[in-house]
Amino acid sequence: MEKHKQEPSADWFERVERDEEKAQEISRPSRTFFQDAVRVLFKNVPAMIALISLILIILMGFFGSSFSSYGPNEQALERSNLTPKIPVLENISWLNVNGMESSVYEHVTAEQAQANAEVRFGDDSEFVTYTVLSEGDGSPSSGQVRADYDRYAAAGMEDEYFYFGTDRLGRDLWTRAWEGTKVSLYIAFLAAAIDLVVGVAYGGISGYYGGRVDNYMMRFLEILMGIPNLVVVILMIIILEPGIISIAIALAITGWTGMARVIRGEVLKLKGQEYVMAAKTIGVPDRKIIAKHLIPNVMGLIIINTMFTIPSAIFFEAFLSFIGLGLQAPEASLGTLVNDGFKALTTTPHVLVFPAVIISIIMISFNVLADGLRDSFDPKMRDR
Amino acid sequence: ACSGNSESGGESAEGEEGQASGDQVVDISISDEIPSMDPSLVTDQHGMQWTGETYEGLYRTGEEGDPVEGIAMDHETSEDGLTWTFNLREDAEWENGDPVTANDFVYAWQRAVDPDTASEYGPYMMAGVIDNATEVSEGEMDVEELGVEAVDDYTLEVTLDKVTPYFESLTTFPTFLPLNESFVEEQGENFALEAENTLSNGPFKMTEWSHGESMKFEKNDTYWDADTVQLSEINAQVVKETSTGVNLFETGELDRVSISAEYVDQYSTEQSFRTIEEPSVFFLKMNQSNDGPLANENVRKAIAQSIDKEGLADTILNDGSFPANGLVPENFVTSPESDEGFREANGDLLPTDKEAAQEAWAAALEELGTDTVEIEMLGDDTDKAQNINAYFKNQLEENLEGLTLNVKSVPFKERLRLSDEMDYELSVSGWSPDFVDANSFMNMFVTDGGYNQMGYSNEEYDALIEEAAGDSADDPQARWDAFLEAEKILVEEDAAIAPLYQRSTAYLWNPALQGVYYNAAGHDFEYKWAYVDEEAAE
Amino acid sequence: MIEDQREKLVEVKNLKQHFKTGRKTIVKAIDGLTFEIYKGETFGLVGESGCGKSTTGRSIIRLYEATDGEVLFKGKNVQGKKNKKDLKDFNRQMQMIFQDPYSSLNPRMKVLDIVAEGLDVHGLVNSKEERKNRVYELLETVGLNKQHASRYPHEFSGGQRQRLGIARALAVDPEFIIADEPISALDVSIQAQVVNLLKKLQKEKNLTYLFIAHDLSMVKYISDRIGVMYFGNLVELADSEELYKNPLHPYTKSLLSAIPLPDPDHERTRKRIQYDPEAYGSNENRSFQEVKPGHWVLCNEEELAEYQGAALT
Amino acid sequence: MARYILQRIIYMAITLFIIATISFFLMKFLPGTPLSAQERLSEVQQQIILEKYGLNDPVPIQYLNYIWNLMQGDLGISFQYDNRSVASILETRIGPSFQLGIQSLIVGSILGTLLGIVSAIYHNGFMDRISTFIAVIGTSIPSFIFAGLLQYFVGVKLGWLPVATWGGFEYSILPTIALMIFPMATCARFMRTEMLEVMGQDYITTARAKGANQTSVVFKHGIRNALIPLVTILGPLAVGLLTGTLVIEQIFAVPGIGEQFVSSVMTNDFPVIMGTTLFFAFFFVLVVLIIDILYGIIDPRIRISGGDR
Amino acid sequence: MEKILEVKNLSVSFNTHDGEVQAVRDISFDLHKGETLAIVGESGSGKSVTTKALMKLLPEPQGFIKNGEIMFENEDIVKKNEKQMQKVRGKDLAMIFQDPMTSLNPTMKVGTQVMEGLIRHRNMNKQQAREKAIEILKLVKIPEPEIRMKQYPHQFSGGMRQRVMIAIALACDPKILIADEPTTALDVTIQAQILDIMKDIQAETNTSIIFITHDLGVVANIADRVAVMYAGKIIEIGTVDELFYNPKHPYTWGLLGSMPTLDSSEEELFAIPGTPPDLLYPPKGDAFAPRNEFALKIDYEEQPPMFKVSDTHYAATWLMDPKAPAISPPPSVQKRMQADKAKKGVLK
Ligand SMILES: Nc1ncnc2c1ncn2[C@@H]1O[C@H](COP(=O)(O)OP(=O)(O)OP(=O)(O)O)[C@@H](O)[C@H]1O
Ligand SMILES: Nc1ncnc2c1ncn2[C@@H]1O[C@H](COP(=O)(O)OP(=O)(O)OP(=O)(O)O)[C@@H](O)[C@H]1O
Ligand SMILES: [Mg+2]
Ligand SMILES: [Mg+2]
Repeated sequence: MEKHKQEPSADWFERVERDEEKAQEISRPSRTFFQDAVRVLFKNVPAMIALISLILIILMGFFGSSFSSYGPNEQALERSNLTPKIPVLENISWLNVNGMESSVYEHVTAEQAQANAEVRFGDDSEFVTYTVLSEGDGSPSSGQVRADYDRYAAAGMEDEYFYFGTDRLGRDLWTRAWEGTKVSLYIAFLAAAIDLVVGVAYGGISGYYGGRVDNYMMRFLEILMGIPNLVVVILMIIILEPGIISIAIALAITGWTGMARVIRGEVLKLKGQEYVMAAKTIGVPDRKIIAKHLIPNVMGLIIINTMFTIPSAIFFEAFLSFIGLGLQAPEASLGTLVNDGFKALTTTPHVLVFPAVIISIIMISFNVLADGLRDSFDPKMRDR
Repeated sequence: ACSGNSESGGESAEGEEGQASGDQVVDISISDEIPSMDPSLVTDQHGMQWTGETYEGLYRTGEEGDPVEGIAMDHETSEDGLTWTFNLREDAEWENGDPVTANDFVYAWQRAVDPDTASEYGPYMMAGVIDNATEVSEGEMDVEELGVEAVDDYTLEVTLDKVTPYFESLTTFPTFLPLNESFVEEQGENFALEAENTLSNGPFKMTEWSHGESMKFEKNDTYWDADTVQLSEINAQVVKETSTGVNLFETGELDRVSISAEYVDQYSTEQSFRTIEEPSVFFLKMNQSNDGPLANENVRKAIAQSIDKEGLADTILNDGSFPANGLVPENFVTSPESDEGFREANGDLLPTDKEAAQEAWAAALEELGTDTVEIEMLGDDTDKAQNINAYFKNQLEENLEGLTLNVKSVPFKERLRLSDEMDYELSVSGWSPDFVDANSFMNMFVTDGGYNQMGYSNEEYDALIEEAAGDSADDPQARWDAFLEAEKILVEEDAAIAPLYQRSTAYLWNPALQGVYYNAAGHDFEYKWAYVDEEAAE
Repeated sequence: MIEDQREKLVEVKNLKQHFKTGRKTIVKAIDGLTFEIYKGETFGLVGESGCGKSTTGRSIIRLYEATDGEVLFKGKNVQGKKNKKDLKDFNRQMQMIFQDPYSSLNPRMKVLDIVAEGLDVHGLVNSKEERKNRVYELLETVGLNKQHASRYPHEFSGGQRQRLGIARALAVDPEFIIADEPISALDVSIQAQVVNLLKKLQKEKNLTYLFIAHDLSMVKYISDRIGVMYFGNLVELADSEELYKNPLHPYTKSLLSAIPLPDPDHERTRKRIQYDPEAYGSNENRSFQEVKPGHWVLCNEEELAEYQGAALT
Repeated sequence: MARYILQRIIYMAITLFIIATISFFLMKFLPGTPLSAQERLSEVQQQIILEKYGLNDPVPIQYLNYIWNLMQGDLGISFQYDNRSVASILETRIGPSFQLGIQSLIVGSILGTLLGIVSAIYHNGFMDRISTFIAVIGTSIPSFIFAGLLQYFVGVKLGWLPVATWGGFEYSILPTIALMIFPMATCARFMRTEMLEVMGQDYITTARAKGANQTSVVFKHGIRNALIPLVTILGPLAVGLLTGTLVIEQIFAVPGIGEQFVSSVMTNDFPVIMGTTLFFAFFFVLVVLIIDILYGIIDPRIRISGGDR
Repeated sequence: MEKILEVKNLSVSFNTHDGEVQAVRDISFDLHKGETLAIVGESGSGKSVTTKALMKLLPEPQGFIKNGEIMFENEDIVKKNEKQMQKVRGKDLAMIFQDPMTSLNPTMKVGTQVMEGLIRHRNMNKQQAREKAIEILKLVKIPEPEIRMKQYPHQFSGGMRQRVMIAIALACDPKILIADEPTTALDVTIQAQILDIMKDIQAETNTSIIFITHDLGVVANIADRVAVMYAGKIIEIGTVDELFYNPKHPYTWGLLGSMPTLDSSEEELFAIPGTPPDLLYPPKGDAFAPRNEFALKIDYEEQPPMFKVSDTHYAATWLMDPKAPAISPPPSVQKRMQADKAKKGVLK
């Protein structure tokens, strides 16, 4: 059918001894399953962005507060509720991080509106600049004046910069936000860690021994799950008194059931795998089968599950703060900060915005990263 | 001696009389569901508020803060001041048409004191005031023995235990409201559990009660003074989140909502912004019962003097509250001889003085023989309280070197429980008077007093209070002096408590809502004379 | 008779294995199985999917606790309670090669550790060095090389994995190996590699095999004797040549007639024999009988006579 | 089927009994009595009150009484609301929570499912990105922030819907939206994964080989199979809504059971806490039962074999 | 015979994380009306990918046709878009898959699945479709088709499911039936039934069949012509007799030799050592070279062209080159060739 272009020379037609060794060669470079997973993960752009964001946030949690000279609990009422002011960025007007507090006053005429504003600022009027937005024609709210109040100047700290502003007590929100991040992450990691240990052990034992043991353990689990976790967490917190450790414990007490079920299911599946049988026929003791054959093979699942546990713990902590069962003042977590800010959503939005953004970034990052991990640990996904 | 000074509803209501115009419907928010509408059982602010509006007692607190005609038209007091005879009006009716008679009072009061009713306020308000109340409440005497008697349908005779100058003011309190015996007995367990299980004789009647959600009070046409009542409907909506309340106010769904510090800055220049000063005083309770550092007077003095109350009131509370330098609030009671208020008379006791505080602290440390002290402070867990707690921690730790203050924030009920068991060191507490008399504050701290709860005991103080209640009860000036003296001992000499601030509440208040009066004791707001003047809002 | 002179290595007696699958439902995976395996032979087990071949293998090696009956290995009962030492001993002497080359190797372990696991458990090596060398040796035995020791299973092809499985089984120097469909998941071109290897090993180490498969031509090629299973029971057992030349049980006949052979001419002329279990009736009054020396069939008296007649001709 | 359900109901009862027992003894550990303001009460009164709540009996007797009453549907009397029975408190509060919960579960899961399907159809396309983004945001931002923003912008600024409180249907819209974001996002994420999984199955290739077009492949063959696993997460989602309602009810001033629960916790109202816990647990086991039945309806493989999974 | 399908220089690749997998590399073959073409070759040699490419059912977006033409009734399938393909699939080209357990929708009634194609391609209403479906199910020997129509796949045994799959594929009288290892998951006895059914049906409808398998026994049973694939290429193609009795490619030798025949004796099987190449890194020369006992130097340098053996028989191995040294096939293959010669000789 096909003609080859160049007549091959005759000596090419010599027999070559077959090299048995060579025939068994594996051309692919050697890579472990994990290395493969990591490689796939590294190619997943969103997951990498998420990972980097997380690393940055964790670093900021540890070192962020050292960028400010104020401690997280240092108060000074004279600098209460300052708006954010960030060097360099303060010159970009739409970012609104110049430490100015802008508000619009309305009245029948601009003059009246300004008068109204002056009442509000009282003694501090010298720090306020007024811009007339509309002169007004005598009808209600037609006169509009924008007042830009230089809070920093009024507080006598023109040269200070509070990147995230301050709260009512005059505490530096930058420091508090990163301290809070640290605390929140700590709670989440702690909860996830307890969760992991208990869940993996319980699920592993139940799945591995199967039969009656499994049956009873699962019935017990179902009953535990029948108690809404919210109720348990709240009861635990009442018993243990609010605090970092008790919140983590309370979260873990209900959290591990999910992990246990997942691990059990997987172990149940894995123990039917022939390599487990092979180990049994060799005489490997149960303990070692669990440790060497089962656990490493559910590792991917464990990691993914933990990744999903962490954001939900952060979520739950925020939620507990919201219903008033969070940390004790003056301790800060992202949850308490968001909760504080929420109350002043319309008046001092900066109190809410920064912790809310951080919490959202953490949550999104963990979720995206966990999704990415799931894809990279799943061989089916890998080929797609 | 019922000289109260109740703040009138608002500046705009003062001066010229407004005219009712537009729909006479008012929507307000309350922060919690009412636990009870049974006058004998109410304990909370909202319950008292609405029993106060749906019932009419012997007297009602009037516009000027003094008792005005209620079911009683007037009364006579016997020579010895122990027998009070009230003449009741004959035209007063219950919602169901039954006349309001002296027997309704006898029944209600006996019911309140009866231990089976398990009323908290019944024995508390009546014991030591009405003859035999203590014995009845302890189950030692029959309820019939209580010193109250219906001479005839419209004459009520009350025998007091001892001379009680403020008894007239007491009669406005919910526990002293009448009850329709046949109705209450008929309802049995269900009495006052739902709107249809209540029976009103006051300016308003409860017509709807959606638990946890809202209540509706409509004008009670059978009320003897119905002509005066202008509002046709009051709706009380349960709103727990301040922001939600503000949003509802913004959209016109509420006519009045209380706001937190955060919103004050935003609304302080608005026409609808209003603060109402209350005779509620907040102070640090210092538990002296155990051998903790607070048993040391210098520690207490140091703590009391080192908090910047000015900043607390102006920046953190930011709702019109102001520093308190004494136990008895400002604008509460005045001297029997002049218009001078209690506060002015007694001056600032133990005001903020950081230097003095540090001196006291140094002395205290020396006495204790240590240079680090750890104290736990009990506080509420509301958002406002959390801020206050954090502030105190900072203030105290900054000013008093070597002090570590551990904050423990707990729900209100839990704080009460811990106080009860004296399981605390420092506690941020507040007190609102139950009747308009300095004694409502002062009798708290006598040795083993019900609310002492901190092991404070000073014989001199006890003697002064005893004297005011007993020997000099009918000598107003002597009483007055005794209270002044006692307060000095309590606050200045012993630093048993550290007064913090007197509370005001900031409201967004629809300017159209007028004629609402604030009461110093009993129920907070009086709507009998309230009206909506849409024109005033413009 | 010839059999008597050979040593019985494994004796399966009336073995039953029932699984509870639901509250009430029981799957009788094997139901009263009896046969022997002699030392040094390859015993082939064939039958359709789900007839209980794997279950038989697994019960023999104690992966399942038998419902009833016994399995004697070198005269000792394998089933029932055992002390640790006996178990270990037993584990050394009997090994298994699995069907699925993908799920039979732990994906998270290096080949070195997979193969050495048996050595570790039974304390067969004393030093790291020795362990490594022993593994290299084993790898070479199965036609792989040293380099492979540091790799992970997923890097190997099916045939190579199957050889790893064999190396793992060989590590403890067993006498008896159960090969559960060791080639059915392999490519045609690879199957021969594994079969050749198994044969070579048998010769070198005097191994005894229980070879389970459903590919009859391969089973015939490798086995000395073959048992045909149908629904948890043996229906026929004979020397392999005998079985192919002279199948007696209708199921065996049907099975043999269904095997497609790589010979177009043969295929064009083949006649299939259908087996209709309903027509055949239940096994209630049938028992496993020796029709002629070494040829057993599940039959009743009537059939026995008929079969014996057929066997004679 | 009937036998199966009966068996499940018995099982439910046992679960509830155990939960009741656990919560009873848990409560006994906690400090606090109905005597909220002890100092005002005389000794006699205190005794009378304790008697009323049966707290004078030894704990085992109290327990037996509690269980006995429970079996008769009597959950006791609230500590906080004088003379009010726990049952009547729950009764008035269940309605709004139930409405919010059901609405947001239904709307959320349907929208989420659709998003997930869209995602799977336009795998890696623009629509996929958008819906994945929505899904991630939805699971990442606390619901109370959504609630606050919705209330302020839609309620106050735009004035389209009531800001808060409880009334007709329109009052339930904003809280429903705030509450449904999480289930929606979860369903979307889950559905996307499941759909992708299903779309890779052999029978989908079979369907395509028959010449079926994309719509028919997705809707006739894909969705149903992807829905089967989705059903399993509806249980946890439904229960998870409890957490949401708690906050959403507070923000939107809805008189629901979640809000009641928080305030009972704050006031140590143990009978109500226990009653609510039991109610929540009952709700949970009920949801699980419903889901199992639903499972059978959607998946013919389970339907026939009688539900023993 | 009339050509119904012509595949020319078809190449199919996949994009994976590790790079491009060249699953099918430049293959050409054609299919005649009414014939059965078997494609054999080991796992991963590209059999399924080839057929999926014919149907344009390659997994999106990784799989793509890199090159080549697929001429079906004078139209190039490669150029058709999805809409046009939907008209072709099921109607002209139908497909049966390997695993009957997973190839049927578990949540849809069997009848509906059979009827789906009828309604789509034949514009039948439900009633007509149902009748037709029952007819086809009868054809594939499903007992009581009326009842079975209303059941779900899990209520069917594996063999029955595969018959349902065949019914689905046959529903619209396709011109070409592609069967991708339709019997691999089945027992030999059931496999034999399925093969019989397929042969019967083909005799009846004169459909062309592309039958994929790696079981040479099955090939011998069903095929008219055979294509042998290795590492993405067709390395030998010819009639079934040519391939079984006169194989030319060493790989074909290996395949044939590795199967024991029932009458073979103790000798060792002819095994091909080593493993197939990784298509991520396809070798420069003949992909089979490293495993080839008879490899020549040139095998490592250049890919062999298709050498013509007869009009119908081609093989891609340098051994066919005139310059190549003469080589005798392994004994088992020789035995085959001789047996055949003997037979033919007898005939002559
Ligand atoms: N662990 C188990 N639990 C329940 N049933 C089982 C179990 N193992 C096997 N079975 C059932 O026992 C029967 C025999 O299974 P077995 O695996 O022994 O068959 P097999 O002959 O090896 O089949 P195949 O050729 O498919 O491997 C089957 O019906 C199977 O479903
Ligand atoms: N979706 C995919 N992504 C990447 N590579 C693929 C994909 N599908 C198939 N391949 C590759 O294409 C090559 C040919 O696969 P194909 O499925 O055609 O083999 P086959 O001959 O049908 O094998 P089998 O007998 O196992 O079915 C294989 O090397 C495989 O790795
Ligand atoms: Mg098997
Ligand atoms: Mg294939």
